[in-house]
Amino acid sequence: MARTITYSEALNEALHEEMQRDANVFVLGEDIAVLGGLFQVTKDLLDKYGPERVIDTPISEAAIAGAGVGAALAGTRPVIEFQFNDFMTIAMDQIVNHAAKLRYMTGGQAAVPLVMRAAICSGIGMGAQHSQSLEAWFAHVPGLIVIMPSTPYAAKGLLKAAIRNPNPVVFLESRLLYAIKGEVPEGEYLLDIPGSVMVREGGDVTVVATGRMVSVATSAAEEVGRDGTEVEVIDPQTLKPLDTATIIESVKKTGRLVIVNEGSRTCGYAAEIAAIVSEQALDFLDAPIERVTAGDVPMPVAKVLERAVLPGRDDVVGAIGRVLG
Amino acid sequence: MARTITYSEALNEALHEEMQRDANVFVLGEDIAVLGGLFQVTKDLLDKYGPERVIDTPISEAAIAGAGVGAALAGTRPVIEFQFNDFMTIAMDQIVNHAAKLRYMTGGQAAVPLVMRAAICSGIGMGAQHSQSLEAWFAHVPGLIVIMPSTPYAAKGLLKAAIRNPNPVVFLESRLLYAIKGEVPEGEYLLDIPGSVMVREGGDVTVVATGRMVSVATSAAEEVGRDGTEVEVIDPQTLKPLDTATIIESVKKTGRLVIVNEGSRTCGYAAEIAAIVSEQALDFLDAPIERVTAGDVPMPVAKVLERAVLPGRDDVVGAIGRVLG
Amino acid sequence: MATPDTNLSTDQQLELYRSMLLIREFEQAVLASHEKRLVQGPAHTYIGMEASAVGICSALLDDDYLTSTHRGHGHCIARGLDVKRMLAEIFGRATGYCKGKGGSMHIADVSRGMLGADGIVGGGIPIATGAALGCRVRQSSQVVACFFGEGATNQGSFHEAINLAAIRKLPVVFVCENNHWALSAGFEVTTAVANVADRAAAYSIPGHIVDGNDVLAVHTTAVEAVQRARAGDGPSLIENKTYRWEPHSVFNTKDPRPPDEVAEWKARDPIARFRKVLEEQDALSADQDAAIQKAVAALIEEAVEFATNSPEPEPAEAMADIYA
Amino acid sequence: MATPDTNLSTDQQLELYRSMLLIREFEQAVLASHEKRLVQGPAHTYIGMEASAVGICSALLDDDYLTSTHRGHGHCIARGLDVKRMLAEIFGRATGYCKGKGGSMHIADVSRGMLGADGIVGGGIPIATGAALGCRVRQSSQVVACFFGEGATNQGSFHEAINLAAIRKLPVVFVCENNHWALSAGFEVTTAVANVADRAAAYSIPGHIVDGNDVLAVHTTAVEAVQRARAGDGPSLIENKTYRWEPHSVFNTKDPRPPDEVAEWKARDPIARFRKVLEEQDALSADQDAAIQKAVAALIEEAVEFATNSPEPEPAEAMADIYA
Ligand SMILES: Cc1ncc(C[n+]2csc(CCOP(=O)(O)OP(=O)(O)O)c2C)c(N)n1
Ligand SMILES: Cc1ncc(C[n+]2csc(CCOP(=O)(O)OP(=O)(O)O)c2C)c(N)n1
Ligand SMILES: [Mg+2]
Ligand SMILES: [Mg+2]
Repeated sequence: MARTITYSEALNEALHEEMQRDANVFVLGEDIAVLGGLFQVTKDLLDKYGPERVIDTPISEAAIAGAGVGAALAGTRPVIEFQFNDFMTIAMDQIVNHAAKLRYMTGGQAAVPLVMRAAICSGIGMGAQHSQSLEAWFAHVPGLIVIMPSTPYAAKGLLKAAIRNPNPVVFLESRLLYAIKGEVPEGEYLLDIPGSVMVREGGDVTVVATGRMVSVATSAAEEVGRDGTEVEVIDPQTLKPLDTATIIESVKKTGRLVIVNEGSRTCGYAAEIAAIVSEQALDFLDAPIERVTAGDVPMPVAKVLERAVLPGRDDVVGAIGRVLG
Repeated sequence: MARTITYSEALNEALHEEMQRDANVFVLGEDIAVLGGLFQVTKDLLDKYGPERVIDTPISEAAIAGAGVGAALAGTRPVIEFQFNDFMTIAMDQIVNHAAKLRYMTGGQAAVPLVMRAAICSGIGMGAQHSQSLEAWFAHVPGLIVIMPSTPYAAKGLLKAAIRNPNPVVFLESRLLYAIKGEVPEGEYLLDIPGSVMVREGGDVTVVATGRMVSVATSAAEEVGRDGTEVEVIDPQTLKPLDTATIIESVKKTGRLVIVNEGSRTCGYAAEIAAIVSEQALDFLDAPIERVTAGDVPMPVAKVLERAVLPGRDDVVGAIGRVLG
Repeated sequence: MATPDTNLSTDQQLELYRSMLLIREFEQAVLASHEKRLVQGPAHTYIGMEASAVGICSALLDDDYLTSTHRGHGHCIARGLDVKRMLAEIFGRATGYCKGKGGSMHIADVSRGMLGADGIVGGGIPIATGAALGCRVRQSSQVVACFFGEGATNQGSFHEAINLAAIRKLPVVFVCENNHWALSAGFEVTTAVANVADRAAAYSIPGHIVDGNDVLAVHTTAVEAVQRARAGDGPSLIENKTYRWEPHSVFNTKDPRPPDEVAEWKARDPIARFRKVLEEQDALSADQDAAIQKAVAALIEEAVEFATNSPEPEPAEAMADIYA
Repeated sequence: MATPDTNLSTDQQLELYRSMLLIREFEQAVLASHEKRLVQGPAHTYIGMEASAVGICSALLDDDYLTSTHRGHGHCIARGLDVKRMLAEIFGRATGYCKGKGGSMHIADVSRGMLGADGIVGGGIPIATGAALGCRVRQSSQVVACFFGEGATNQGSFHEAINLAAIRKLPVVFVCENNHWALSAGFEVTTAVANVADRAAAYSIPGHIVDGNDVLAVHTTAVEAVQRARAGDGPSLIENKTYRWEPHSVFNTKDPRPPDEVAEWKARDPIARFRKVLEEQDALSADQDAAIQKAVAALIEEAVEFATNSPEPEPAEAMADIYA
């Protein structure tokens, strides 16, 4: 049996391996060196690779992103960290107007092999400025790759693939996943971009879930499975580019679709999946599509309120019930 | 007959009237005072209301937005201008983490009556950093109101309503619309938030189009109308909150939906409309939904390329043809 | 220690002392409550920095404004917010200032001009500038005090907002609480200047370096800066040199700071120092001190009880207060 | 005028002169082409500022980097980019540096270290800093020159990037081209400091105020700053005081600047000035001058012809070059 490590250990391993492999890979961000990262993803990198490749920055998110862009242009492979997904708002100009577009604007001359890691920190009472899940924004931006791993295995394989990818990658982790354990092989492996995972097969309903919502969807699938309902759970993993074919095929089989995404509802990532299916597989749908998302509301701190806003297992169970009619 | 003025004149009139009416209304932004705005929307305000209420700022988009938030908290009604929609990326933290969320985070204590105007400047070769249409991002953010007027009449009535609204409003104008003329009554009027416009009635296909795309959709509707196809064109005007009922009702009547939006495709505003309809009116759809959007590509400068990327009349005609099967 | 150059009466000075004590005890209660799992979300304590908030806020008028940071409890208490409703907010209760929606990092009391703590480092600086601009537009003589840490001075928002305030001569007092450390990063590792106040020259405004553990020194500087702002002469940048005693937050307890350095700063306890000043002035007897301490303890006890016994919000409350 | 303190040979000085002339003539061609509706999108001309780009770029080595702005033609030419492909780009042609996708505001030649003009005011400053960081990581001795206008110095990106570069002692030379006006706003209306270079103190780096219309003065200062950067001693901030002769751009011709001021600066023409210096050194005869002017005119003529006759891109090209 493969060894079992945590999601954050898997990410940390990916960084160690890639920095070992390629001297042009380096990490940059707040509290990542001495502290090893707020969530310990960059642990021990400073000791191993020294202060010229493991760099604690000022609190300057826009400059961190811009520095990542510039360093990528200058032939290195920076991996930058935003402590919270929310702080990327400060760096949006660099991410969107520069990282994403420089290749195109220069007619293909420039390459920006930049990995932008950030944690989605919902579920622990961090409040409205520390709990957002902004993947839909990034997926809206031509030129970016968007990845959300849901397991330690995916975390490692996708982070390594992201670092080797010649394009700017937004790599979204989940605070509540860091401590979860999963099987991760010892040796090196890379995962595909694009590339989705069929988490669970089933002929009755298709559930597409992203990031931390994959485990929520899986537990809902197990719950309704007790009554004999067979739920197919698909984790897109790479939100952009998206492995559309797997989703369409599944919907053609099941005729029913529930989408589970942690971002707020309006113009969220779930809307894109719904739109794709309503364009490409409408005739196969036997029931209206259901989106299970966070409410259209800033995230509250109080536990009972946060629980009310975030999508949970019961919400998914309810949606599955509704599409089954 | 009502008098005819341009879209930018209509906006300018709205500002004049509101500044006249309420001494707490003031305008802030780059080149808005002495120059009267890059697109002359703030023309003559400086002469009329003086430099304490018509303020040319440094090139500091984040501070402009933050200053708007603070001034709104402190009991005034700022109208800030971003010269290009794209530059709002620099101010996203203030817009998203502050303007949108302060009311909620303070448990309803704070009000942020702030209007954030910006121009979408596609279609004139401005390139990738000056042509984006980011309404989907703003609609994704709980706490914001998002408005896109498509005519001089709407421009004036909605801007006045936005200024009097107690919430933060993102108000997106279109560079190519500034010079178009339309009927605008002399007297004061306000338009509803939410509130959509039935631009054209028809029983065969529903076309939902936003901002500048309303005229593109209308001209496509006229084109196919020559063959007897009756197209219903709906302009949502207020993208958030959205008048969903009008769209659903129309789709229930026509059974066919084309959505025309100028933003890039993936996770754009068209996806949200598609998702809503696939949830609320799926059974009424006689054909797959069609999205007509900009390509998932940064905007190129060369005319032939920009034309290839932007949605045009022929694209809409094509989509109408496809949904009619 | 020389008699400080201040216009404060003895009673006013005792009020500063009481306020500093209240902050200290409040924060101890927050830490103890966190141990009991009563705190919801993060909390960043202000212990060791009390002189800064109290010295600044005592220079403000009732209708002035202030903006705060993730480490905002001290500013709130110095401004006179109710510790009951503050603690209830930190516990995520319906009776909190923000009905449990904001938590520790977002306590606000708009009715008292406290426009909100802020979880975005540097986020409050443009907002304070804007509030001052609003005051100008309303032709009011209000002043805004804007707190932020030294870590925030490397954010673009610091630069943009101070430049804007300076060029418009807006009534803001920018208060940098330089506690020498951000989350894990020391000042010199991240900030290419010896003193934050030296950056004032980049905006042609006065910069003051102040012993931030000396409440009277802070107060005196604040009075000058507030006067200047109110007179229409524009902003100032005050740098209060101070230190936090505790790790960054209850969520971040891994502490890279040298223990010696922490000990050294604890020896400069702003409360003990001020007590000594008061005693030397014969302004505080042992009995008076005991009485103040007792009153403070009672307030804190009451607050803990209030917060603990307050109801959780109703789940349906989650969808209220989004729009006005 | 005294003999300048410079190590440049006569040939090198003549090359500076030629380069300045080429920029001037190129921009005249851009303006003329705009009249003929050949330019696609906006274009911001560099006329009047030629000494700045040429003085700085002549201090760089072939494998150094530079970043530019919306007003980038001068930097490109001073770096030795091909005026044919530049003009083709400005005309939106397939033969342009960016295949017509970037236009005037995004001309780049990555193979020559020209990382791109940039339409976001202040956007290039962190990128230059990052390129310098990349050089450090690769243990290369390359240096980065970073151009921006005085309007950009009020952006947060200016502050954050310079602080980061300073604290890491990165090999960047920050070059502010202070032409006294942003789009319609004068420097003093927006910027709370007398000289941009005064802001260098906020980052403990050298700040140089330079007569930006004196190409040798610019060059000499650049040599010093480049040396410092290459030696690992960190960044410098050079402020070239200069002026643009034309309105902001071909799209923005409403010009609020006082005509007297424009005239005054035209009298300080950097090209005429340098010609005089060369003549006084007996380094440039009337014949030589005529020959250079003729050669420059020929290059421009060739460029106009090339660009005008180049094909438009194929529409399908629109969807290429998004991802590597
Ligand atoms: C924009 C942003 N970046 C990072 C953080 C995470 N963070 C919270 S507090 C902090 C350190 C702040 O240091 P300083 O400004 O000195 O305030 P102090 O905590 O010392 O009072 C950091 C990095 C944040 N909240 N916001
Ligand atoms: C972020 C951003 N804000 C505003 C603009 C619009 N704009 C283009 S150039 C310019 C003025 C720039 O002034 P300066 O930096 O001094 O450069 P100059 O044009 O004088 O060379 C402005 C406001 C922009 N392109 N980017
Ligand atoms: Mg600090
Ligand atoms: Mg300028």
